[in-house]
Amino acid sequence: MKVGVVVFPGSNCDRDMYHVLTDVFNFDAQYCWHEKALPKNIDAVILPGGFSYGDRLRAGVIAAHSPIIKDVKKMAKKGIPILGVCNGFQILVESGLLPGILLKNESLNFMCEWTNLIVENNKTPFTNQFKLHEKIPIPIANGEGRYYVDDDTLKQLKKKNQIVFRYSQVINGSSHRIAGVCNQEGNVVGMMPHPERAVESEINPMDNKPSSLIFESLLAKIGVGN
Amino acid sequence: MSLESQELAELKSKIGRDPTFTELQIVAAEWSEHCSYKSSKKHLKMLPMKGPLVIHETGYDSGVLDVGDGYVVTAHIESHNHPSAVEPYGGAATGVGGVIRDILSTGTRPIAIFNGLRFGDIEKDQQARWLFKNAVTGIADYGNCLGIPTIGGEVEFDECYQNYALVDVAAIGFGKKENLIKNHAKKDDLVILLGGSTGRDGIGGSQFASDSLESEDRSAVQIPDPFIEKLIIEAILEARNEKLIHAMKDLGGGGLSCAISETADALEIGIEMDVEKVHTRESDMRPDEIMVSESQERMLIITSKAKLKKLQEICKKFRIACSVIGHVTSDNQMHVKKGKKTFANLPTNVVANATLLDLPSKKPLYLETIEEEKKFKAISNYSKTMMKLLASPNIASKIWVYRQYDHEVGIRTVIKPGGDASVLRLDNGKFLSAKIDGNPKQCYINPREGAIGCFEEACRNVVCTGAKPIGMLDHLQFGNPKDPEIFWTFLESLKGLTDFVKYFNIPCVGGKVSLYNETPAGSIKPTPVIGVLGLIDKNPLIPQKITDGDCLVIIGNTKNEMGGSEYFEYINKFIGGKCPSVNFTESKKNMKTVLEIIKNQFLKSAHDCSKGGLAVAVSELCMTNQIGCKISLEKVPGEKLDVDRILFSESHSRYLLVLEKKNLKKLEDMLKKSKVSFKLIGQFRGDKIQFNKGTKSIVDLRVDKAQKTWLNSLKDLILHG
Amino acid sequence: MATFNVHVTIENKPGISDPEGETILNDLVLKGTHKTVSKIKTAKMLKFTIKEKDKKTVQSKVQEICDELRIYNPMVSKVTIDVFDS
Amino acid sequence: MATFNVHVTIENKPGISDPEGETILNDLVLKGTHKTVSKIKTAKMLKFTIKEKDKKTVQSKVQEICDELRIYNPMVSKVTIDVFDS
Ligand SMILES: Nc1ncnc2c1ncn2[C@@H]1O[C@H](COP(=O)(O)OP(=O)(O)O)[C@@H](O)[C@H]1O
Ligand SMILES: [Mg+2]
Repeated sequence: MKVGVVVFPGSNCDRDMYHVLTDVFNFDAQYCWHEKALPKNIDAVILPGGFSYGDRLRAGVIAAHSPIIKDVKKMAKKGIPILGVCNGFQILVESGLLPGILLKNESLNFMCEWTNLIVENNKTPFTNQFKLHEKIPIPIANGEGRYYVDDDTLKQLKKKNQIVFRYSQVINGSSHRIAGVCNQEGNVVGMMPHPERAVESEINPMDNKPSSLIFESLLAKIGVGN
Repeated sequence: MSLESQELAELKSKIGRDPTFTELQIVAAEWSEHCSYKSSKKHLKMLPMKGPLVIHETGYDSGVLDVGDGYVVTAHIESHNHPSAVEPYGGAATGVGGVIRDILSTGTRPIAIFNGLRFGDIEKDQQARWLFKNAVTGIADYGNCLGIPTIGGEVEFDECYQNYALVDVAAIGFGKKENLIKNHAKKDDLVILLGGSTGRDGIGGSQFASDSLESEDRSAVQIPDPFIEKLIIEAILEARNEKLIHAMKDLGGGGLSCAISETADALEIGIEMDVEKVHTRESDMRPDEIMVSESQERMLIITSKAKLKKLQEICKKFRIACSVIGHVTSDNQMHVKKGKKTFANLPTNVVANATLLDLPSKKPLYLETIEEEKKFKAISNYSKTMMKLLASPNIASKIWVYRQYDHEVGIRTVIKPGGDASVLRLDNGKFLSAKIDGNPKQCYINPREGAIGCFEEACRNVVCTGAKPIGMLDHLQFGNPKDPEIFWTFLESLKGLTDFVKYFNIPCVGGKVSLYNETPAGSIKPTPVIGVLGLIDKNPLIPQKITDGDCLVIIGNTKNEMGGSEYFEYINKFIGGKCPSVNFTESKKNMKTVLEIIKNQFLKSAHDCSKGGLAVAVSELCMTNQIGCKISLEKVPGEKLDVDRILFSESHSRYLLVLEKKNLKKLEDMLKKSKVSFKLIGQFRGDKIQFNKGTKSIVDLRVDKAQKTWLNSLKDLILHG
Repeated sequence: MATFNVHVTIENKPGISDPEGETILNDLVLKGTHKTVSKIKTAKMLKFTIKEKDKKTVQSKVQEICDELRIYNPMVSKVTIDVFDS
Repeated sequence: MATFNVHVTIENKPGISDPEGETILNDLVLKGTHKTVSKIKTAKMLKFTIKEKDKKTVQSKVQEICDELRIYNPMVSKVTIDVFDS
């Protein structure tokens, strides 16, 4: 089963994501350059973190106009699982695939630290192996990671079960402590924290099992191999 | 820019005619201290640079170490002091960019950044605070955008840096040995400039770095563009994989002048180039301006005609400009034209090799009396003194800094910043540990012992993770070398480092000299900064949580060496006293022993004693583990000393080992066998940091209170003044 | 065709917090000696140089660019476009 | 005393590059359908609300604040201060 890792100019977690997909979870992963079309037979798409276009103007906004986004939108419509991590989340939001916006952290600084997520929706292709409200130790690393939605949209998100992850405590001023959301259909998920940095015990100072479930959920959804 | 009169005379006699204006500018850039090392080069030769793991290649700016299984690690250190002192954000950021390109030019992928930051007294001085804050943001914005983790460093404040800044940046690269660029070129190969456009920014930068900071030269301000640097990295690594690069050099100080002349000289070729082919930012630039511009984010590549098209395609993919600016000739001349007209035509060996100086040196007068101590007021409440130290900017946790740096991108960071050295995993299953350290307070009191101390401290930090030191980087930062007293301190430091390198067989794999670091109030203190790389074959010592009943053992002797200590300088406001000195035999024995013990995998953690002495080192263990401890000061091995000295002496070669009680016997047996000086000095339990002497309580501090102060004081100082 | 300078100012919509402005006000300005400042808001400006036949065209073109390319995010920001003769 | 609005515009000095503006121009605007834009420069704006006796005092006070508190670095940026009645 093929997973596409989209690479924009300035993506910098693409190689990390690729390593985790292939070496840790045995997916058949493939880099997809932003100017090319997505392969037709792709089973899932991941937009990794980084600084596409140097985060200029606003994180994610320039990449959201990349040619490949048209294909990503088509795939989204078809119900194919799509995950945006960090800058990938910012791009999904700026391209209108997910609601809300990511603003500068309240501290005004880049924040690289470990935190805990709480799973709020375990029905998505990336969370189906979690128990509801399960805790995930995971690192964040972002400067524009404060998720914002207005009150009406927040109500909608709650109603439609679109909040996927929340921080266990206030860290950057996000609306409702939101760390990740999905579209109404649930197949497009965006999250600020970096699961690819947390699945290997060697570099995870807490517990790598919960983060692994994000990838195992995808495995459960699309299967491995041919 | 200009040459001194005897240099001009020399140039004339070497080329047998008057130089043109453009030639003068080219030579002035290349013969600047920054590019030519004219004051230091003669002496730098004393530092041994060979070793079983060191790989030497023509034309490299970085050191290369063989880490086995076909892999290499590259490393380099640089500073960007002058630019950072006037524009801390851009100066620090472009400093990162520069050292990264040094790593890249060997053909390895940069995998880690270190930064050493020094400013004036941020408690009093708003300017210092501004410099510090913006330098940190500059490094963060640049490194984070590149996706190269900044995994460690150090921060220090001292009045000698008032209105000034030392921003040191080191970088590490990793790659396959077979992918190293073997610099070579032959006649008619193409010379290509790749990356950002050439502009007027940064004109005169290297000269600027070689002058004292009076003439705030505006043109030396450089605007960082990490995005283009990131694209350059990816493009170059792709070109490397396709074997499209015959020779490569990054553009740094001195711009094209240096890159062209040094490359040609190293490869024993000539280069003919046309400034009209250089992609410029402004349309009306003169040939000399193009030649000496220090615009950032540019690389020089030599390749064959046949490979050009492929290289251009890669550049196009990554949307970076790539201009063929000239070609290789066989006449060993650097020939600069504009269209058909010649503006400079010089022998490359003349340009690239300034006449080296042999500057006079003389022991500074102040050193005669510096070791004399003053009588201090007795401390009535040590707990209070401890709190004050934990809050002091030099000792307080640097989490406010390293939290702003993405230190995990690349998913190699096994031990993250916050402890001693940081550790990266490598693709061959081994681990690389690294740390940089400096100590100008000690180097001021004794430039030789001080420099050795920095070296040993960096080794200790690396050893605490279980790594054997395999290479060092030195960065020698001093004031005006023409002052014989300053030059003497430079030589002393260098000699000290050389001794250490020889005794410990840790080769110097790279370095940098930065002179003319002068503030309006005079020269900075001698500030060598030493980086040490260590290799771990199997298991790094990842600190485990300390729990109730765990034992604390100290290795090494505590001596009456208080000179340059935070206790003297911060608490007692006194500069002087005896500088801690490293006993080489003891140091080697302790290092070896600690490494052996770590291999046996029963330690919970190891931590070195440095700034703030035993008291601070123990507190750090308590605070990061949120557990109390009870220490008996009378058990601490070493000279018989007053309690303040036992607590705060910064003697070297000391390690704190934490282990479960059940392993104590095993440890003691090993330590006895290796004949190191050691003692069980206490146990962890409860929620207080307690130092006792006999039955008398000396320090009694709540861990949570101490931790809060230690973690937050730097941030509070920056944010709220 | 004439050349025009356009200032595009992007700022938060009312009601959206501006931590940066607040920080500059509270941690810098009010800590100093200048107590007469009561508010600071940050904004981002893009200065365009554009060739079009007249001001009106410029205004509508630039508005189009801002909307289409999401130069500002309408959820939190608003944009003001001022056109000047060059 | 009256209340004034002040726009403080901070931008890179002429001749100093502006990578952000270039990226917005080349990778966003010119990739779209709008080819008449020839340049984009970014700037930062701070909008002050301040109470002083007259425009002139406002002008000099705000200049003082910007210099003293290093709101901008004169090495790289220049600052323009426009005062408006509130
Ligand atoms: N400027 C910095 N950038 C990144 N990490 C830093 C910086 N300063 C300090 N650190 C980290 O904080 C920890 C403590 O630093 P330091 O006090 O210099 O350690 P030591 O005393 O062991 O040399 C180390 O892990 C170090 O890498
Ligand atoms: Mg240490």
